[in-house]
Amino acid sequence: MTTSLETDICGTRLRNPTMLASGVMGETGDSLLRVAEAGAGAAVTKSIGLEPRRGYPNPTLVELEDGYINAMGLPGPGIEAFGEEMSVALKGGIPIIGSLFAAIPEDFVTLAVRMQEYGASAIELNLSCPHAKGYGMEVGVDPEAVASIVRQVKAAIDIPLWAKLTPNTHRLLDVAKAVEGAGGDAIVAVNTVKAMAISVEARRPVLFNRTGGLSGPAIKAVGLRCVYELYEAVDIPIIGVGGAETSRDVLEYLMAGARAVQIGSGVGRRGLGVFQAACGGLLRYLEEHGLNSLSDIVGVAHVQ
Amino acid sequence: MTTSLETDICGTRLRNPTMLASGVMGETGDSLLRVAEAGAGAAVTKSIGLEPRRGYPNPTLVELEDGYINAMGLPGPGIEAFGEEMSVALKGGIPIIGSLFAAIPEDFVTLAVRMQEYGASAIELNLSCPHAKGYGMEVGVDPEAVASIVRQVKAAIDIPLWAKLTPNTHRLLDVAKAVEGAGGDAIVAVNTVKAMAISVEARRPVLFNRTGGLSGPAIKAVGLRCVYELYEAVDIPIIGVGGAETSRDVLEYLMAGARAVQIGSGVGRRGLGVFQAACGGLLRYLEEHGLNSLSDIVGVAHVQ
Amino acid sequence: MFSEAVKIEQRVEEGKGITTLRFPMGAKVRPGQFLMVWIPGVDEIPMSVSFIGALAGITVKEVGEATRALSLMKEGDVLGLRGPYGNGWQLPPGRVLCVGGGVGMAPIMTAAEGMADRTRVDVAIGARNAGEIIFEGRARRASDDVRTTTDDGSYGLKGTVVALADQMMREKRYDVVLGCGPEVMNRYLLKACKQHSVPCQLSLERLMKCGAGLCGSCVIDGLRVCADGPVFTGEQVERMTEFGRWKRDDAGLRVSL
Amino acid sequence: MFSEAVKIEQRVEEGKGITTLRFPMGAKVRPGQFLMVWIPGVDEIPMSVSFIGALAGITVKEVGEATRALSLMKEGDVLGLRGPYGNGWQLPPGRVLCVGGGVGMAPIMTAAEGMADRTRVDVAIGARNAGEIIFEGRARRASDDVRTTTDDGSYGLKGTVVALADQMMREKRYDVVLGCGPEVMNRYLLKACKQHSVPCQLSLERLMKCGAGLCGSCVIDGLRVCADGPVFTGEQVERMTEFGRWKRDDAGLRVSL
Ligand SMILES: Cc1cc2nc3c(=O)[nH]c(=O)nc-3n(C[C@H](O)[C@H](O)[C@H](O)COP(=O)(O)OP(=O)(O)OC[C@H]3O[C@@H](n4cnc5c(N)ncnc54)[C@H](O)[C@@H]3O)c2cc1C
Ligand SMILES: Cc1cc2nc3c(=O)[nH]c(=O)nc-3n(C[C@H](O)[C@H](O)[C@H](O)COP(=O)(O)OP(=O)(O)OC[C@H]3O[C@@H](n4cnc5c(N)ncnc54)[C@H](O)[C@@H]3O)c2cc1C
Ligand SMILES: Cc1cc2nc3c(=O)[nH]c(=O)nc-3n(C[C@H](O)[C@H](O)[C@H](O)COP(=O)(O)O)c2cc1C
Ligand SMILES: Cc1cc2nc3c(=O)[nH]c(=O)nc-3n(C[C@H](O)[C@H](O)[C@H](O)COP(=O)(O)O)c2cc1C
Ligand code: FES
Ligand code: FES
Repeated sequence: MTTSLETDICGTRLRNPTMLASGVMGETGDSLLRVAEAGAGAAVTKSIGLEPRRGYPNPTLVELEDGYINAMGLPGPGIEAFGEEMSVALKGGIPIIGSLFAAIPEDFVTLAVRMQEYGASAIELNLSCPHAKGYGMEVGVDPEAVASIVRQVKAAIDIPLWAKLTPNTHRLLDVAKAVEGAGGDAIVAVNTVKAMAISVEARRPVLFNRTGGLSGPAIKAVGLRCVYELYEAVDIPIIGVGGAETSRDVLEYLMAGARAVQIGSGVGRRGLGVFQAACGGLLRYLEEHGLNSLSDIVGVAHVQ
Repeated sequence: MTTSLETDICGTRLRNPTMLASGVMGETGDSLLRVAEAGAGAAVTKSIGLEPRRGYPNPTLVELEDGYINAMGLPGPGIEAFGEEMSVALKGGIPIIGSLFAAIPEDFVTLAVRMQEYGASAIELNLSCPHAKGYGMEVGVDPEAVASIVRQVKAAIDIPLWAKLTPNTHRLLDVAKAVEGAGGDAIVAVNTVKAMAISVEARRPVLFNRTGGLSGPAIKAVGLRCVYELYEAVDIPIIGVGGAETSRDVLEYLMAGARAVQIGSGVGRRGLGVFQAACGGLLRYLEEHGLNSLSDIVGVAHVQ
Repeated sequence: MFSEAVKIEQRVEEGKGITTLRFPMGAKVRPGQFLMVWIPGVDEIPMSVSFIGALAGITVKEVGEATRALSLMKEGDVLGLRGPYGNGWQLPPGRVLCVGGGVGMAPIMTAAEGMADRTRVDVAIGARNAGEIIFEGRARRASDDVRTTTDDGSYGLKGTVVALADQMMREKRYDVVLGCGPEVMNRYLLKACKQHSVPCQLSLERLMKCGAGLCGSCVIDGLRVCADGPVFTGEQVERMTEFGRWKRDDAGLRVSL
Repeated sequence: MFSEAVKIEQRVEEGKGITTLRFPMGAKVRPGQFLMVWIPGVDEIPMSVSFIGALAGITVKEVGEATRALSLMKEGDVLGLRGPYGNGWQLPPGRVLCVGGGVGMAPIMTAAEGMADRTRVDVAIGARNAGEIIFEGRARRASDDVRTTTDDGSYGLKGTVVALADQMMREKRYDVVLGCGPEVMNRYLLKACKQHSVPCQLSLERLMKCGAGLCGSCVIDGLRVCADGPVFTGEQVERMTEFGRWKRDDAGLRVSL
């Protein structure tokens, strides 16, 4: 048997466990195609809503030594126009996961049905964006609200349903259990940590929206903790995200219990080569340790 | 009028706005004395409980490039033995703030009364430690529980009462309002962000307690966000903490709305000179900008 | 990468509606790279670095709200900078023709000044009219053959800068052409270079939000202008189906240029 | 500062219950600094660096659970390291006397080897008995005057290493004495150095949790052994009211030594 990086998230087969995180290069079909060419195992689209949205005016991004703070404000072309992008994206041959945001279950259903028609391999519900009023984490911290969204969307589609959660709550595990109880197929953790930057010279917040979401290496330890705790709380697969850039980071997430790992900020900090570099390191690790597949290491940090 | 770094937190006068954060060098009187000599405006003691506690076995600390993850497990000599340390600490001539942890309001009252007897200038309630079972953040995310603790302690003491809050909840502002409503005199924000580290080679969590609290530069943007939001939510003074090391960091916190800034990890990363260096920078800033006092910059990031 | 706030030390009006702002900057920049420039309270926009060195600079043309606010900034005012971003020019050995249209001279000028040998770099400067010709003096200090052209003939030759470049390629053999200007200029310049079989590099523009290769707002086909560009080779540009035809708006919707 | 996991490449039994573990290590270490050594699943404890260089090493004496587990580790086993922490020795010009008691030879040995001139460094090695004398061969390669002593006279002179050091100070004029060993040895060594008016530096030990200057568990009076030490000057040590008398337990309570 040969070493393989293949992984499976409730029926979605990935050639390797690295995945593009939502919101990074995922707004256009061509970009998603490039991410496929760059070696990612799957790609998640930018979170798409019902209508076109311009997002917030600039500044929408702050660059720190160990990460970014962003408040893009969920810009996007809207579900209608996104069909064209999806048809381009699908040419990449890797699973494309449709990320969605909405304020109420009915809108999530509408969006999910369209995304499925467009050919998405799975739906990722953005229940976790920390900076768009009325969306994301504002619904994602309430287990009942989350259960209701998951239940209704699940009933309307045939493809797997993933829920992306926020670390900005003490109720992470309750929310995850609500997702599982309502029929959700996988948990994605985490979205960004609510944060902000202030300019001493300008004496004001830098971001137009004032607060935003912290991503990158600064939050890796937070994402790892969430994945580790989730692994002991739910039985559905977990996809790790937050500060992963190297094969070592990916291994840490796998050992914490993730079946796959999304990379967002790493694309900006290290370039598109980040996927291939991480996969190369993973292969070497498996070979050096005489392992055939990733399943041998998923969750091993829980065995003592 | 000459430039001054003096600040006032509900009656407690500080020669400058830098303060030692709880848990760092604050377990013994002699160490607190050294912090006073090093130039801090005030020093918070290690969080003290009713009984002596050994804390967790090692590893209790992980060092990252941009911070630490600690799970000390609230070791300490207990309130009885701490009297002797306090009497030494007070020789430093700066306000010593007594930090306390307990599981129920009655125990907080007992501890606070003793701390007041020992000569503490104020009490800081640790409602926010993310890694000690039954203490800290386990009570600190529930506004009612927090209000009840604050109300009972407040009734039992004459010195100001501060509440230190956790960023690991979406209810930060509700908890802060509960503190204010129950008569709390100031808010300290934030304690560490719940996190963990996994060793790929050892295939297990590094910390004995598995999860711990992230501190240092990695969380500065999170602490700033919390202080900024708190400033708009409550009227009582706010003390900022999280990743502050330089005068620029302190200025950011002041502009976000903090009246003073605590430094913890910075003592490990930069040494005890961190207080004097930050104060030097603050003085230069005030002079360069023709300002006489810090009150001219506290909260300015909210004026647009 | 760095993120810093600077005080403007010098403000120079280069031409009609075109202003240079100079400031001390810590970071090292390569010719052709750009900064995300934050005008506190207004906006943050991409600006090519037009002066490299201890007293760095940007040169802004007023076209809308942010560029107007930037143009009106005074000495002592504070700007937020992050970057430098982008790849910058590849300066090969051999003879180089630099072609700048309007404020497109900003990144072109640093390339010309970046050449070790002034006899190996020629410059073609174009603008709509005399008032918009910038950096001619600087160019003459960096090159022995600098020519100018205006659409209305109010200065230098009358005609487009592409026509001028075409003329220069007819006269001399260049190893590479560097171009920056409006997209239509870039498009015709690419065509002219192809006719003369001279490789070219073009600096492109698109709506930029993050500048850091993350948000995807600046893509042309699959390429991010901020991270994969802004300088692209002629071959790359030729393969772009959207070049010269489409751009993306704030919502990521494709709109015609 | 670094944090890394290493594989043990070599295991050497130095004496009875004293084992050296060697491993490749990235970080640069100064003589007298220490590492926090993580034995996965067991504990994390402070260990002086006993070998500096590409194949670094620590030398552990079995005294309890963690040191036993460490002693039993095999080649290929994984250790977590963080550090190096602490100040290390100040090696002045002049003649140096290195005094090591038992496994206290670990940080002493790197100091002796760190001296450029072997004629300027003498070494006094002491232990309870012959089996616990370590690094004598290494010391002879670094110094011309190496003497040994055991409490029971089973090897070298009979007596304490402090008596030996006292004798050597009587014979020669030293510019500094470096000492590391049990606290009672350090205490008497300090006394002897005072009598001979020779400045000394002592490497001290206390219970360490963080190793990084944060938790305060290692303090002697106000000084953190991990961050302000572990090497202190004789004057510093003399001012310590707790030295030789008190230490702090896990809860930070003062208990007698
Ligand atoms: C890599 C890069 C480098 C640049 N360097 C410079 C420079 O050195 N000097 C300079 O003056 N400008 C430069 N620009 C263009 C500059 O960023 C835009 O002019 C500016 O963002 C417009 O902002 P505004 O608010 O003033 O105008 P808006 O109100 O946003 O727009 C005014 C008009 O300009 C058009 N416009 C806006 N942005 C662009 C754009 N990026 N490209 C083409 N048309 C646009 C709009 O469609 C509209 O017609 C650069 C752009 C990029 C991408
Ligand atoms: C800076 C520093 C450098 C050190 N370098 C070395 C070294 O190079 N080689 C080496 O073998 N040891 C060294 N030590 C000591 C070593 O860290 C301890 O022996 C070890 O932590 C004991 O752990 P244990 O679980 O084996 O023993 P425990 O079960 O914790 O204790 C066993 C016995 O040893 C005593 N003890 C524990 N820790 C210490 C201590 N720090 N000082 C004195 N007595 C202690 C206990 O009181 C008990 O009597 C160093 C200590 C410090 C602070
Ligand atoms: C610029 C940017 C835009 C993002 N947009 C989205 C989004 O639209 N939907 C979403 O679920 N997450 C979004 N995220 C969060 C990422 O998907 C990811 O959860 C987070 O950045 C942590 O991963 P990282 O550290 O690898 O970036 C965005 C992140 C960044 C940096
Ligand atoms: C080693 C360590 C121990 C700590 N112990 C306590 C404690 O006992 N009580 C408490 O309220 N906070 C404790 N904290 C949290 C700090 O007081 C502070 O809130 C946090 O570290 C963020 O600030 P910093 O980034 O400046 O360290 C501890 C932090 C560290 C690093
Ligand atoms: S501007 Fe965001 S990717 Fe280019
Ligand atoms: S061991 Fe923590 S301060 Fe020294």
